[in-house]
Amino acid sequence: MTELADFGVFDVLLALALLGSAWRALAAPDLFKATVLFIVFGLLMALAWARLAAPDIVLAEAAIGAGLTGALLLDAVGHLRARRRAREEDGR
Amino acid sequence: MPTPEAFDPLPWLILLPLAWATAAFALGPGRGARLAIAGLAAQLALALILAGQVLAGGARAHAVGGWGAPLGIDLMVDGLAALMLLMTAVVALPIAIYARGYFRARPKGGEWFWPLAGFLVAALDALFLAADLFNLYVTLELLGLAAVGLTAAAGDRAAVAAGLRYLLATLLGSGAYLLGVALLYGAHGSVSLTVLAPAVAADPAPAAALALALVVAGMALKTALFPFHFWLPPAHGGAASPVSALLSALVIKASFYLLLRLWLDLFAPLVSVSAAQLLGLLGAGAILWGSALALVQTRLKMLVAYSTVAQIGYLFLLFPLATGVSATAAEAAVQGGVMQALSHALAKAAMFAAAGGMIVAVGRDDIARLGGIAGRVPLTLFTFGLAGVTLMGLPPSGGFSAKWLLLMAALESGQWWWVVVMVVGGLLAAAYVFKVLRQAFPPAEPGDLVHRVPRAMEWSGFALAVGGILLGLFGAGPLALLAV
Amino acid sequence: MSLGLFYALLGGGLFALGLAGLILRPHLLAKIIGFNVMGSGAFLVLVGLGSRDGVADPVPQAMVLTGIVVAVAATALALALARRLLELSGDMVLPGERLRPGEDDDADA
Amino acid sequence: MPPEPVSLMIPDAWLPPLVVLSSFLPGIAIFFLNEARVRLRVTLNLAGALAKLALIGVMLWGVMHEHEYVFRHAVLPGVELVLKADALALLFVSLSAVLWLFTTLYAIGYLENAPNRSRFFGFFSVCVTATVGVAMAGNLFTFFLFYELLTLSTYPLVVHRGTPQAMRAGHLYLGYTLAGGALLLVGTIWLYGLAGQVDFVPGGSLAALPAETAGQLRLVFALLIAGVGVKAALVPLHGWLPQAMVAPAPVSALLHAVAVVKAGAFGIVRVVYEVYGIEFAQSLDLLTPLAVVAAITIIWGSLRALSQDDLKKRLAYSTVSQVSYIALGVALFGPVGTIGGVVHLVHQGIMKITLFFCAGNFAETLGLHKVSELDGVGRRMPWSAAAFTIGAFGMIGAPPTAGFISKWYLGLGALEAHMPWVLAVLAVSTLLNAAYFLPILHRLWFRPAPASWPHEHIPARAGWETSRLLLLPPVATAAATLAVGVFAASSLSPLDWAKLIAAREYLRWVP
Amino acid sequence: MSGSPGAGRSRIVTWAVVGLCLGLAGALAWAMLDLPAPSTRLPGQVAAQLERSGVEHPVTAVLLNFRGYDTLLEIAVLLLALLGMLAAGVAPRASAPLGASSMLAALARALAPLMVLVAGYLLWAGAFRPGGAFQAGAVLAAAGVLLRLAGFLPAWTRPGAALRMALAAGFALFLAIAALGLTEGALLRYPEPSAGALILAIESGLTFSLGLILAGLFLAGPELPRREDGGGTP
Repeated sequence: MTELADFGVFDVLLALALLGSAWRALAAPDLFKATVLFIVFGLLMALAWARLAAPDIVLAEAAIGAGLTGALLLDAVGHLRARRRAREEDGR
Repeated sequence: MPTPEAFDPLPWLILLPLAWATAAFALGPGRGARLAIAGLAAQLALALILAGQVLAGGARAHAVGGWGAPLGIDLMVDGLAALMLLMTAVVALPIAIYARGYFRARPKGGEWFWPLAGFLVAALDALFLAADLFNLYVTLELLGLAAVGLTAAAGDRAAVAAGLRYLLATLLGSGAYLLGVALLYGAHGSVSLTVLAPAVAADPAPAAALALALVVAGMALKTALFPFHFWLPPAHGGAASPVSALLSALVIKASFYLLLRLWLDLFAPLVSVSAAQLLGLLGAGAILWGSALALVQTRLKMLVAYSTVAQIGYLFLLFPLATGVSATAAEAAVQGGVMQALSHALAKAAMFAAAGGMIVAVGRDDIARLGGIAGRVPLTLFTFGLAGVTLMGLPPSGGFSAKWLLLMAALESGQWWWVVVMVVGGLLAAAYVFKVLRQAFPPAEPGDLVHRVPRAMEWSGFALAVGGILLGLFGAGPLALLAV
Repeated sequence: MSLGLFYALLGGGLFALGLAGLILRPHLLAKIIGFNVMGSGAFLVLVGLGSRDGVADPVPQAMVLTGIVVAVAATALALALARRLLELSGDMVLPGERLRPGEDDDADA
Repeated sequence: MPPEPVSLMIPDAWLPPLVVLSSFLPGIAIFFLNEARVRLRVTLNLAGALAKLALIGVMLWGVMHEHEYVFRHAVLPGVELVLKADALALLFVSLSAVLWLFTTLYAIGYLENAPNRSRFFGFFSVCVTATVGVAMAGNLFTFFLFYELLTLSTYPLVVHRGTPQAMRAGHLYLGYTLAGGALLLVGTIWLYGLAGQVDFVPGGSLAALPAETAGQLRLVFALLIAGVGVKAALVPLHGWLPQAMVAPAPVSALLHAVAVVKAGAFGIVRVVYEVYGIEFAQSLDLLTPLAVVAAITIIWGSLRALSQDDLKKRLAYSTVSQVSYIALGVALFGPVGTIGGVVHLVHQGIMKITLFFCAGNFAETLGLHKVSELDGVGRRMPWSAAAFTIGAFGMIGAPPTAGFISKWYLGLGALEAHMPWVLAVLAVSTLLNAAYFLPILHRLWFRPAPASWPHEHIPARAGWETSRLLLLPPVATAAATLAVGVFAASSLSPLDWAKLIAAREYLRWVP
Repeated sequence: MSGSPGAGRSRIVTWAVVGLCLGLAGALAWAMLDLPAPSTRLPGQVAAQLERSGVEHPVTAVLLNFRGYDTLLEIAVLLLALLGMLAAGVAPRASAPLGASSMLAALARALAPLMVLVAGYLLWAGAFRPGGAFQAGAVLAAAGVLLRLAGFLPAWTRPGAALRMALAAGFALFLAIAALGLTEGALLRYPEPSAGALILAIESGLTFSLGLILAGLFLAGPELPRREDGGGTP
């Protein structure tokens, strides 16, 4: 049975970073920025899982939580931008 | 307990729809109708066998993987679960027959109907059989995604928006539920209902109370209880008619079932009269507000969808009528609430089926244009009327039995205010049902074409409506099963 | 306070934060991000509380793995629908909601 | 050993449901019938009506020979569907079955070549099914069930023509009756909560309840009477009835004579006699208020009838007035009043159906709808006019018609109950009846006929003033109006049956 | 949120939601700080039964044996998400979205086999250390996306029969093994000596199908709005 590491300053900093990146990802009006911040949030989550002695979740979070979800979100932002560009060109 | 040799239909109720859904997916777009109908017929037989076994041998569990709770996951069937499984099979089979005719008449949105419907039915069965909070979460998500897929399948702007709204609502609901489960796991170290129930009773920690609040909120959102009903009318009113029927008849019952089960069982030591009254108050709001909005709709299917909002309200009157009252009143209230769930399933499926038939007949979804229906598709109109009888709570119908039991519980426990709500709700239901029926009697306007409606559509809806009536005449059987 | 409990508390905060974002932000992408943050919060509570006595518990870890996959499935479906909505209506907003000024704009545009 | 009835093959318990099904099954079959299948539809209709009469005949015979016809089916825990053919039920069942036969014949003639006949006759049959169910209901639950079925099945008949006026009338009808049904439901469930399931039994069964429930029982009584009072058209719950006269004439006959208002009045009889019990109702001081309401209705209906020029509307207000004689008889505490009220259930039906048939004949044959247009019709349509005259005299209460018998017993009953003011009500009502019927008779017989009938639909042919199916039913019911009056003393008369009922209700009563 | 309220939403609603969320956070903290000692602890039970599970890594044991039923339904959820996307009527992508970029093709040729190898390792490793079907599937999915972008794989939007079979195969295999368990007396009950082999079979099937499904989630979305002058295909 895996024992958890001790509680330390690193955890507090990580928590603050998680809350901060989540806040920024949710508050940013620019959706590209929001998406990038969300990916950062995902990677920080992976660190948190590591602290919680959950290496399987670390892999899953990095590959799926941050990776795949992030890619999907970026793709959607790409759509939004392409759409706007198309609209601007039509308007011209 | 059946002998080991006896056939156990329990796991098959989940495996079978999963199997035909997967096969229908592999078969490809628009294929799989016959497979689905055969599968659902078998499922009805399985549900009947299981109900018979439960009636004879009592509740029982099935340890998946052979491990048993709390390490493994248990499936559990008791009278209530068996009833819900029966309800699912009884409603889904005619709707499948209906859908086959419907998607032949208008193929739009039917490409992936069969695999999606299969997963939906599997999710329902899995949910009704689950005895593990986290497993329930997975089934909830399975159900939610299947329902959203079906909603959005019409593919137009309104359908996609409705699907998205539905998806966000359902995800929010299951998110709240999951947090509640996390708290319970944290507090008591298990997600098995059988293990948790005594633990919660022994030490009702604040975490459990908060979990109760989260689960109630999440399920209220998923059941579209007023004022969380915003997502339901566009989703149920905008989808293809067979989809509307499945969603309104069955899907919202799943989250209600979950809430009822946890309220009566796991959270019984925690629930308070004031929480129950609050749920009842929201139910009353649903009845009045939903009915009022149904009355002002100009589109037929939106009217039926708002009727669902209203009918959900009756389900939630169960909670104040069953909490903190005498045992007889509580029993009547639970019986009434379950009866309402069953009869609404039959009646609302029939009503959406009939509405779909009428729309096919006149070619548009507009109440004002229903003139001439009475002469041209009388069976479909009759179906609508019979379903309306159940929704109005008029005898002899399942809706009437439900209302009778709920009124009985209200008078027995001296809560006359719910009596007023139910009576007014019944009259409002009559108002919106007859709003449709009276449009159908005047002759068609010149130039209005009335198309033929496939017979499979007319008769399958009619069978459901008759089911709603028969439930009223033979309600003693289901209630005997419920008592197990 | 144990490490598990600390992260569980953090999870609670993240859940509330994501919930607020999901409800308040009108843009669908922001709502989807909110849902994911909310889910991560719930997962942290599950694993954190499960290991609050200092022993890692594989059961909630497995549950969270399941949860992550479910969440990505839901996210993918939501995004596909949102993109479809964009295609049909020109916006990634549900009918009845309005973007705030500046939203869905490139900050540098 | 009592002799075996004819129904050797059928268990006694199955006869009541069979009577119900005898019109329900043909009704459903007709509903799905193609419009053009006239012959099959008529066959189904008549087969149902005759089968019902035959079954009722068996039961009448059986009840005289002390057979019990009770059917029970548990619908919910503690709630049973009970169909029971007792003396009171058979009185009403026989009335509605016989009149249904006449009305069906009349309707076949009336609706010849009209559209949507399958729908009409389908609901028509369901409507009679509901009436029979109301009559044979063995407890309040069953009564309520068929009472609401009656509401639902009559609505399509009221709006049958689909005109805006008909839709409005239907709306009003539904509003009143569904609201009434809701009151009845609450009252019923309340009573079930207090006393459990109480079957209808002679003498009632609530007297055994503890004294402190008296207040609740009074409230329940008010709910129940208000619930059935809507259909019985008690003032001020009568508003729907005059509006509903836009329906086709056979439907009016159904509403006024066979089914709807009768179901309401019958409900009052059941609630007072067989739920509460007449003595218990008296001990709760419930009878006098009921009598007052009935008296007001009698006078108010007659007054309103006076000023109506539309013939069917005048008849409708007349119904408001006449049906309350039944309620009045019930409210008179004593067996003689009971006899008057119960027998009027039958008498009013026969007389009023005659009047509506005739009004329908005037409208269908000559296109006449208003009282002021009826000048000289007696010469063009002597048979219909004669039938109308008999019916009108019956309503006024002139001997030897059925109406005389009713009023005679009601008057005696008032004296017996020491309520002399009721006599005054009866007298005033009779004067008003005369005031609104005699002018019609005057026009029919003593005013000159116009030179031509501009709206004549059905020409006189081969000595028949109108089509045969329209003429025979009113003539037959007019003859019955005279017969039940003239032969009131016979052992087969409704009066004799009413005496039997009164004797059972007052079994334990010592004056 | 950034203090400015939404344009279409009143300030009161915004602050009510913020208040609600703060209240929720507070209530959660309060509840978590006042937890009873759990009456059940599962880590011990997992460890005790690990031997019988057929794998050595506890999380994999939970995922595919003790709570394998959850995982079965979870795969259905994934398949369902893809189905939902297909049902919502996504427009088919052009056959080679990025055109015949030889660079990309070369990259894909070089990387894809490597990624398959990594996936295979993750799958195999899952039996006794972190890793397993999901992580392996994710890597495969990335390979799939790459191959698709390079034009080596057919479109997902209207998957052909072969692709549909491949997408469903992993789940179908899992389902079949679950049903096979009924001969042992319970759903998903593995005969003990072959538990490890069966789990490996399930995981292999899953890795393959999951890779396709996850790639599908990415690739089945609607087409970018295309323009005539863009570098894309017509």
